[in-house]
Amino acid sequence: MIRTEELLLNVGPQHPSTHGVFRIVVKLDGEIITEATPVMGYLHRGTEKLAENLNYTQIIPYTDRMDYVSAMTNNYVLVHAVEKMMGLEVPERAEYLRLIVMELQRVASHLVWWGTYLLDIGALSPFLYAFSDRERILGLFNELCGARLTYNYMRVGGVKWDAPDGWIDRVKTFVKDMYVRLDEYHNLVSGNEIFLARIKGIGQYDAKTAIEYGLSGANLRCTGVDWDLRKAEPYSLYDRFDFDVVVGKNGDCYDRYLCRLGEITQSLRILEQALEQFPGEGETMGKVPRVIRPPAGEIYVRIESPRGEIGCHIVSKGKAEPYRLKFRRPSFVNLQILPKLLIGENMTNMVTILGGIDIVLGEVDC
Amino acid sequence: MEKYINSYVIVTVFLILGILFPIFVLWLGKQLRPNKPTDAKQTTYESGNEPVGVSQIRFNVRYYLYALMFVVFDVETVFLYPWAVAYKQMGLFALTEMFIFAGLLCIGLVYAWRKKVFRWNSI
Amino acid sequence: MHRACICLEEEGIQMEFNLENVSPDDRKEIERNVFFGTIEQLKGWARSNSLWPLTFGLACCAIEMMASGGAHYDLDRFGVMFRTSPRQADVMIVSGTVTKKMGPLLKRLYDQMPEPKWVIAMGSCATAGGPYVKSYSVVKGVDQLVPVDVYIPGCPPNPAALIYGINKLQEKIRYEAKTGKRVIDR
Amino acid sequence: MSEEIENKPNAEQPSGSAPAEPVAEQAAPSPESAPAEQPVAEQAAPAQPTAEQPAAAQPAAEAPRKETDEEKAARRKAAFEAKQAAKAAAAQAAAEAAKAAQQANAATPAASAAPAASAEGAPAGEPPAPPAPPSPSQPRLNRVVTLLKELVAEDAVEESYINEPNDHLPTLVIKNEHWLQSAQLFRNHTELACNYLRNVSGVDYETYMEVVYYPWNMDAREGYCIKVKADRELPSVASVTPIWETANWNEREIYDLLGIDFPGHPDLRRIMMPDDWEGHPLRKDYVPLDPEV
Repeated sequence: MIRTEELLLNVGPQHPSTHGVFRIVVKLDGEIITEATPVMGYLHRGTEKLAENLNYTQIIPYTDRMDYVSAMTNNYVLVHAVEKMMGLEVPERAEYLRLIVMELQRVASHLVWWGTYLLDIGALSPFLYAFSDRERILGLFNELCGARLTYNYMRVGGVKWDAPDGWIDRVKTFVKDMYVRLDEYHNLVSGNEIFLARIKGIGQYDAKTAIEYGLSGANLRCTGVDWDLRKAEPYSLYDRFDFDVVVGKNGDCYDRYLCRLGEITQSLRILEQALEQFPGEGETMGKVPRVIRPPAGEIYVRIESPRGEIGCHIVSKGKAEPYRLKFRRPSFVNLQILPKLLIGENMTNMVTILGGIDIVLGEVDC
Repeated sequence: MEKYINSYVIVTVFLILGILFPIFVLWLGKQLRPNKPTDAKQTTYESGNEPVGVSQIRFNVRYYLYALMFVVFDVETVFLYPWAVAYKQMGLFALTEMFIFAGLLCIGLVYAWRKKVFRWNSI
Repeated sequence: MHRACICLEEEGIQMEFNLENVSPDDRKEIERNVFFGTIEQLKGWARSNSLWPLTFGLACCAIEMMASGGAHYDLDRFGVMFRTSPRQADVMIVSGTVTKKMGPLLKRLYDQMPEPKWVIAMGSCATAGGPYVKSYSVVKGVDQLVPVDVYIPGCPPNPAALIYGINKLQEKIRYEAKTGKRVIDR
Repeated sequence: MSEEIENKPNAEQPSGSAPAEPVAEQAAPSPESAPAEQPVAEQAAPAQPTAEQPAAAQPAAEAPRKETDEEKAARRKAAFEAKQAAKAAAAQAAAEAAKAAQQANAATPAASAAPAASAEGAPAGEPPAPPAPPSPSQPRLNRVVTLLKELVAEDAVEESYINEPNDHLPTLVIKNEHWLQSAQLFRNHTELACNYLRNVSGVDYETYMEVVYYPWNMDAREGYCIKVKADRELPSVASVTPIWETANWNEREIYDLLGIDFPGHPDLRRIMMPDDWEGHPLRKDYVPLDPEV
């Protein structure tokens, strides 16, 4: 082998493929990556320190900005944790609204992932398809809670706003149209040989390493492990709907791609059933003391966000503010497998693998 | 005779225009745009942070071989163009001529193929 | 400033082509068809209509910037086309929270941009720290690092607000080209 | 208004003293005694908020309930004494309960001891709440405790209880020096086989530091919560990265934000903050250098 030196390269914070401010220092031999060390913290805003002197209702806007692509699931994990500590009862209608909104958010988040992932791989038009469909969901959210991205919608014990009249039917029409659009996505992209050549067999790992690295969400299910918190540990009303967990086989980028698109169809199925059973009336806010003061103690609650298992660990001293609040952020944990996957790949696959893991930097740096 | 000289005049006019026009456009650009060179602006851009490591390094020879093969066959196509335009008037002679030329290059191609220059990670 | 042949004159100095002895309605006719202006105005007009922003997406505002780049809000109508490298960018849209670790990098990227450059601070995080103003690791407002031209409030500002901000920047460029005075004299 | 302020310091004082007791101790009886305390606190709570947010609530609360101010103050004082007494009693009860639970765990089945402990804790305050039925995961907890006692060390488990609100998650507090061994036990033992580490979080209780691990058995679908304490000045907890790969970045983050050292970690560097950052921001006594910028 002819002796060649290695080029050290910064795929830096300001880079189109890093989905935000994430930097990888890559050692290149020609095109092959021999070593990759990720550097993070460029978006570390210290949410956990701020949360220590905010009461629980004030923390909810901060959870929106943590995983800003799927804000509803962050809201829910904090609110669910506090309700579990205080043993509060959430009225039926509020629980239904929460579930509908979370599943809509899952579809919107997967659309963002799908659009930007194909943009990374080189296909420019799917980005426009995905974002125009997502605009419809954002329109629905805008109607419901007045915001497009950071909703601040859920409260301890219920939800803030009731669904405006006619909103449920608009969601129904959206769900019907989305089915059609989803088939369009499949024939637009999923059969394309160039796309398959770029994605099949890249970034492959088996179930054991996935569990070893603590991955969760589509990154774990793509290796065949049937672990979806909505089915394994049903929270909210998920045990009332029948949907199946989309599981892949050989754990490469293509299976992660199919898992996530499959999850969109499952979310749409849940939405259909939830919209049927949506109770006509009922109040949206449970009986909650004016100052929310969970009893002293500790709790760790986890739910299924589009990126994986998001957990909320609260240590409370009986005061109105949490003594310590820690979020288990799926993107932060899923990212640990990146350096291992990049060894021996060439540079173009680095973008595919990074996009396949689907990270959001607000959540990685928290 | 005039027609003969005439065609050369056209060629020279095209030549002059071809040279003058880019120079004029570059000059116009230089006049219109502000020119404030600062040393911070000259630093190399590496997506935001200081460039780490040296960039002039010895990389694998396969890139050079690949480029060489490309240049050879690119020049071949440049010769084919004028031939393709006028081979009807030149008759059989030009045809055999071009076949010999292309044949030689094919031998070169087969040699490179056997030497596994085209397989990417052979070296 | 350079003389130009057709009715482009320097600021304030009238060309030899005097308009006094022309009758008022002819004058109105000329005004309607002929555009008088300086080269600076022409440059300002050209620059304002082809602003190429540097994709500098930091946090939630980046998703709104992408949404405004999408098909529904479509920034391309204003000649705004996202460029990834500072060398080919005119405007830097700082969308998201600037942390202290990101500060020097932002300053370096700003320096590496060629000269007619502007900065839009999108969102209340970039304007003044936003909800993270008490945090230990956030720079409270990007104007501590780079001179900012347009501030867009909102957290995140919806795409219509971003488009309004870009239009305001375009007006500012044309205004500065027309009067030669900077909008905020620095 | 003076009455409010005067009330505020001693309201502060008990909560100030509360963290002095080891919270784990207090967490144990508090779930049982919490319901007892709850009615007392409830009744004080409505009065409390007026003290808590004097400005906002004050005018509203003042206007309608002018005349009952005196009795309210009196009731608040009474409630305050009651709480004081309950806390003192709970403290000694907790002390005996812990000792009793310790031997009880080793010798007799803990099920009877647990209700006994909670029964003892309760009578001091309100009439004893009915002893909570033994939680479903109690046997699992005892199994783990006995396993740890045999295989790792006699005194490995400092404290073990069930965390009711967290759907009966068995929680153990393991000694710092035995932690690495017990982590290997959790990972490789056939019965426990927790191959998935869910969450690692560091907590700073002013008097000591604590790292909380949540291992999870992916096949049997059951998990535990393990807490390891470390002292405040030079906190150091054995790193479990060789056992669970997930802990790599989690520990780096805890080191970066809380300053807990993890010997045995492959490359312990700062992950979130810039490398030249002094101090660990998530500590309670952290003072930022340049608050204004």
